Amino acid sequence: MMEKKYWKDYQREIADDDYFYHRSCIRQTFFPGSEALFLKILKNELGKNVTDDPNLHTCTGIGYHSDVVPFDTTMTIVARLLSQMNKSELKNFVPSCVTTFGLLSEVLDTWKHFPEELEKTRKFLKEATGREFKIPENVAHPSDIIYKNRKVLKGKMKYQLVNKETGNPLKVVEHIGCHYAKIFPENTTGGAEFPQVLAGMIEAWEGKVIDYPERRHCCGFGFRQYLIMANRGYSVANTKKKFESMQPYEPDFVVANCPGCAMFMDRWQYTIAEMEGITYDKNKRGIPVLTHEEMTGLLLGYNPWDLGLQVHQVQVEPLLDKIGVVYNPDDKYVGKSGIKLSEPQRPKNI
Amino acid sequence: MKKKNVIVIGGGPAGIEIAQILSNYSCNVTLFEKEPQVGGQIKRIDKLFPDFIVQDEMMQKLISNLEKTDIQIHTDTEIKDIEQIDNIWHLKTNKEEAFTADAVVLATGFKTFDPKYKEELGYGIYPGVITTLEFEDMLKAGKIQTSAGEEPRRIAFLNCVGSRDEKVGNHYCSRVCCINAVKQSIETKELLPNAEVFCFYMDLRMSGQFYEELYRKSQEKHGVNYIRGRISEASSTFDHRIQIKSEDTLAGLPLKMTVDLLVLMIGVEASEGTTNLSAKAGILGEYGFAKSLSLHLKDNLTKKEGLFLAGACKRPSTLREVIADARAAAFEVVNYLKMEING
Amino acid sequence: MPDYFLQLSKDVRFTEGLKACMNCGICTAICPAAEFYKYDPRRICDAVQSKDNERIEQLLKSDTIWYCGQCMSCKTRCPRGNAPALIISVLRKISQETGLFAESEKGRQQLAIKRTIAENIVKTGYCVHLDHVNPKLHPEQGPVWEWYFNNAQDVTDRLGANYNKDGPGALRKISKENLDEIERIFEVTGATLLHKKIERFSKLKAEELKLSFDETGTNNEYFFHVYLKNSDNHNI
Amino acid sequence: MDSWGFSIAKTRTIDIDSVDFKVLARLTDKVPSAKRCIMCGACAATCSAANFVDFSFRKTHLLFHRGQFSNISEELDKCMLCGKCKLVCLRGVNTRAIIYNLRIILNDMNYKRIAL
Repeated sequence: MMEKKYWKDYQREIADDDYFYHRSCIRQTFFPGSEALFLKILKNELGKNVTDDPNLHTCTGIGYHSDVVPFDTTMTIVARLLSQMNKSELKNFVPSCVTTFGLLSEVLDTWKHFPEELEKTRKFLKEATGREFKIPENVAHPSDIIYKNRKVLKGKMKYQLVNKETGNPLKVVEHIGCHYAKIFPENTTGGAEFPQVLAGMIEAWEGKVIDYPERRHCCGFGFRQYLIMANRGYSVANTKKKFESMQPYEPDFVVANCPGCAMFMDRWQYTIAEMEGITYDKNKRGIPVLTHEEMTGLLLGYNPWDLGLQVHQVQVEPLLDKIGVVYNPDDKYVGKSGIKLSEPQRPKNI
Repeated sequence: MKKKNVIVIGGGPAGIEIAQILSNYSCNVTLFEKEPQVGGQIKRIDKLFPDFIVQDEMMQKLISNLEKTDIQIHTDTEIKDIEQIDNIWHLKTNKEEAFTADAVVLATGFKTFDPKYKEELGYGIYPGVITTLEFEDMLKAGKIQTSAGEEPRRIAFLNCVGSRDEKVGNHYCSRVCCINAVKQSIETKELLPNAEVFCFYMDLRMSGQFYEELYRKSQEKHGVNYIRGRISEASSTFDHRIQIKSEDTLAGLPLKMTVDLLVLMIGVEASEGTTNLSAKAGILGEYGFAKSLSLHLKDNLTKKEGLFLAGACKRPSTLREVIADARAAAFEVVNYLKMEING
Repeated sequence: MPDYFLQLSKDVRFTEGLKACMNCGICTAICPAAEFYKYDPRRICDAVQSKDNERIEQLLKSDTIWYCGQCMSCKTRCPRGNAPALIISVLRKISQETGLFAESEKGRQQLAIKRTIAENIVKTGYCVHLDHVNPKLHPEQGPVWEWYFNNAQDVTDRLGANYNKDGPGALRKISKENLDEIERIFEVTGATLLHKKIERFSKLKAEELKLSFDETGTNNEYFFHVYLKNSDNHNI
Repeated sequence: MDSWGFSIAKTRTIDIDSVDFKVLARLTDKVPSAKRCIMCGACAATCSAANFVDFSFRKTHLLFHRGQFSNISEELDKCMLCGKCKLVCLRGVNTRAIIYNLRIILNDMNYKRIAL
């Protein structure tokens, strides 16, 4: 007989220290500040040991889910990443990307249930690179680690998810990312339906989680449905469906676990506004979308322009003002060189 | 000849019926019921399918038969342990009392599936999502209303909650839900003629006598809508109604709607007593139910001599089947103990 | 006609993804693709488990199998533990191996994905990298992206990246040794062969459609055709 | 739209909240047996027209019950009113009368028919 469990009480094991970090194609590209911040939090705020190995590369997830990378290839590429981790003698794999997290879960599950696939992968990797590899002891997403340390971090925070003017908790939409929880709910905190990983952070930091009807719906990335221009109508339509559903609750911002979701929910608001003149907040400025690292970093008091909030299309200043974050508007479009760059064009409708 | 001792565990319809029959024979019958009163879970039901007989009246007849006998009834008493030593059954209660018997009848019945395990359906999270039993309570009270005390405009019944579902470990069909949903949808329309009623199903298993006719009546007379599709998720809307999504599999299109009440037709599982005592006696079958010796010819017997099964401890069953099964089990016990009818 | 069902069955994802479907539609109910495309994962399962070779061939040739967005929402809910999205992955694999992908508008798009994502992986070690997201091909990325793209070095430096340089960090240059290993893995595990097939069948289709086809790159009629064409008959 | 290269996709989902069930009542008032239909498809299986064209009376009838009126008129034009479906119906549904009345109802609602 199968053991039944209430998912809401379900806690997975999250390694406590000695992490091996794997970067995400999408997070590096669109939110490089978030990855830098996560490593800073681990090292400086939490005193953890983490390795950022230059000899890593993509997990092939986007290629795999858009069907130009065979499963055998993906399994072998994942095996190479693990083999690189073995070199540093670490056992806790921490992939920045939610699709890498899901893919790794899928590969490990396949190896567990089909040992012949594991043997085949070992053979492939040996033949191609001469390498061998061991299965990781723990796989945790960065958000899992932040969730686990949410109370410690709260003690270090300068701000809370509270409206400075009214004293009311900020209303937050959390978006977990399909590949975090939907493939293997048992690898998550709280399962697939009401995952606790972001909700737990928001609540610990005094915010209020919005439970809206399309909460679990996909952002619409859909891999090939975005990669090909002709297909993007699918991708944007799914984000639109989510925003229509959350609109009556008047969320102050959206926080996303997955880098792709964060980017799409930001960009598609711009596209919808420019195509149809529709925005989803009262002031017609859009609903800011943060990565989970950006949310954590803001509350810890990091400079929003060092976190990379200036590379969001939906402008974040209204949110910063609500939280009471002190920031310098003149610093926003300044690069490392210290020179103020010319400002981006303003969209018509958002 | 010394009178035989027979113990019946469980005071639901099966236990009541078999105890009453056996009391007519040359034996001492002892009945154990863990609740303060006998009657079992059927007591919560208002009217019975398919003929809308009032449950209370029907059960009163069974119980009054029981009261005419000299059966020793131990309520508030749960059997915790069961063991057979040299053809004698030794039982221990939650009160640490010990009993012995020549024959034991397991009539420990079922429990209903806890829908909190299906988080996506929102039970225990959104007040608009209720179980068929909670809906039955409203029918009994003669008033269907939302948690806000309003009259619902639209109600949906969802079949197969906790049944036919690998995700909760129950592969089997619970047998009673389809027809119960038909019954409750008719009663809904009788109380609220203007309400829209939708019934979601995968297969409508109208296998009992008059079931199909009742289904037809629900469509023809009451305008109940049937949608073939399993609801994938329920969520709360901004105005605290319930949004549900399914596929209309006969149209081949996704379908959604907002309802005031979503009634979950929760399935049937083995009760804890059934699973616990079956395991201790060594007759545990699949899904925690008790296993009979043979489905067709020895369905009241077990591989343990002197241990008999009656009713829903074996599998999901209708009330009609449970009572018939209890009578059949009585016959087996009489045969086994070679008893004679009281003069 | 090849035995497609046999070919499908050889992939572990197929055996994982399809046990026995009872056509309840719980997958379609929440499928993002079913809402916006004429797509129904339940019917995919039904067609495949019928083992009807002709029905399966029809699927392999059709737009249908290319509508799935691989979000995996179907796997979470299925009461029989199936994963239609995994079945789709295997159908797409067979469609590409047999060349049938080139028979549908959505299937033909695989060439564009091969020429972008797959080549990105081998050449740069990234599926997607800042340099790949050209604002001209991505108007939906908006003006801030254009600003970021044009000032990539200065902005990424501020955000703590190591843009196109050696050593660790975000957006770093992946070393030749690492790229060589990726390439060898692609050769040994069949990715390179798959890419050759995608190219070969696409070239044949380009000839049939009388569109110019360059052996490489993204600046030719056929590439633009598959990247841009939307016949708008995918909804009803 | 041209500069984007795509337009926002439209939903296909049947939204029961936006269905006007009075239209269905108009049918069932005229043809009460329509309520009895269990969408078994015996009608579509025996349909003479379906031998030649892509037509399912079951599906068309179902979509009407679900308030999805947009393509029904065109579909119904495929029917030759031969009445075989009525003969085979296990629930005694007057399918022929349904088709006849659907045409009137949809015409009243200005759902255009393609001229034969």
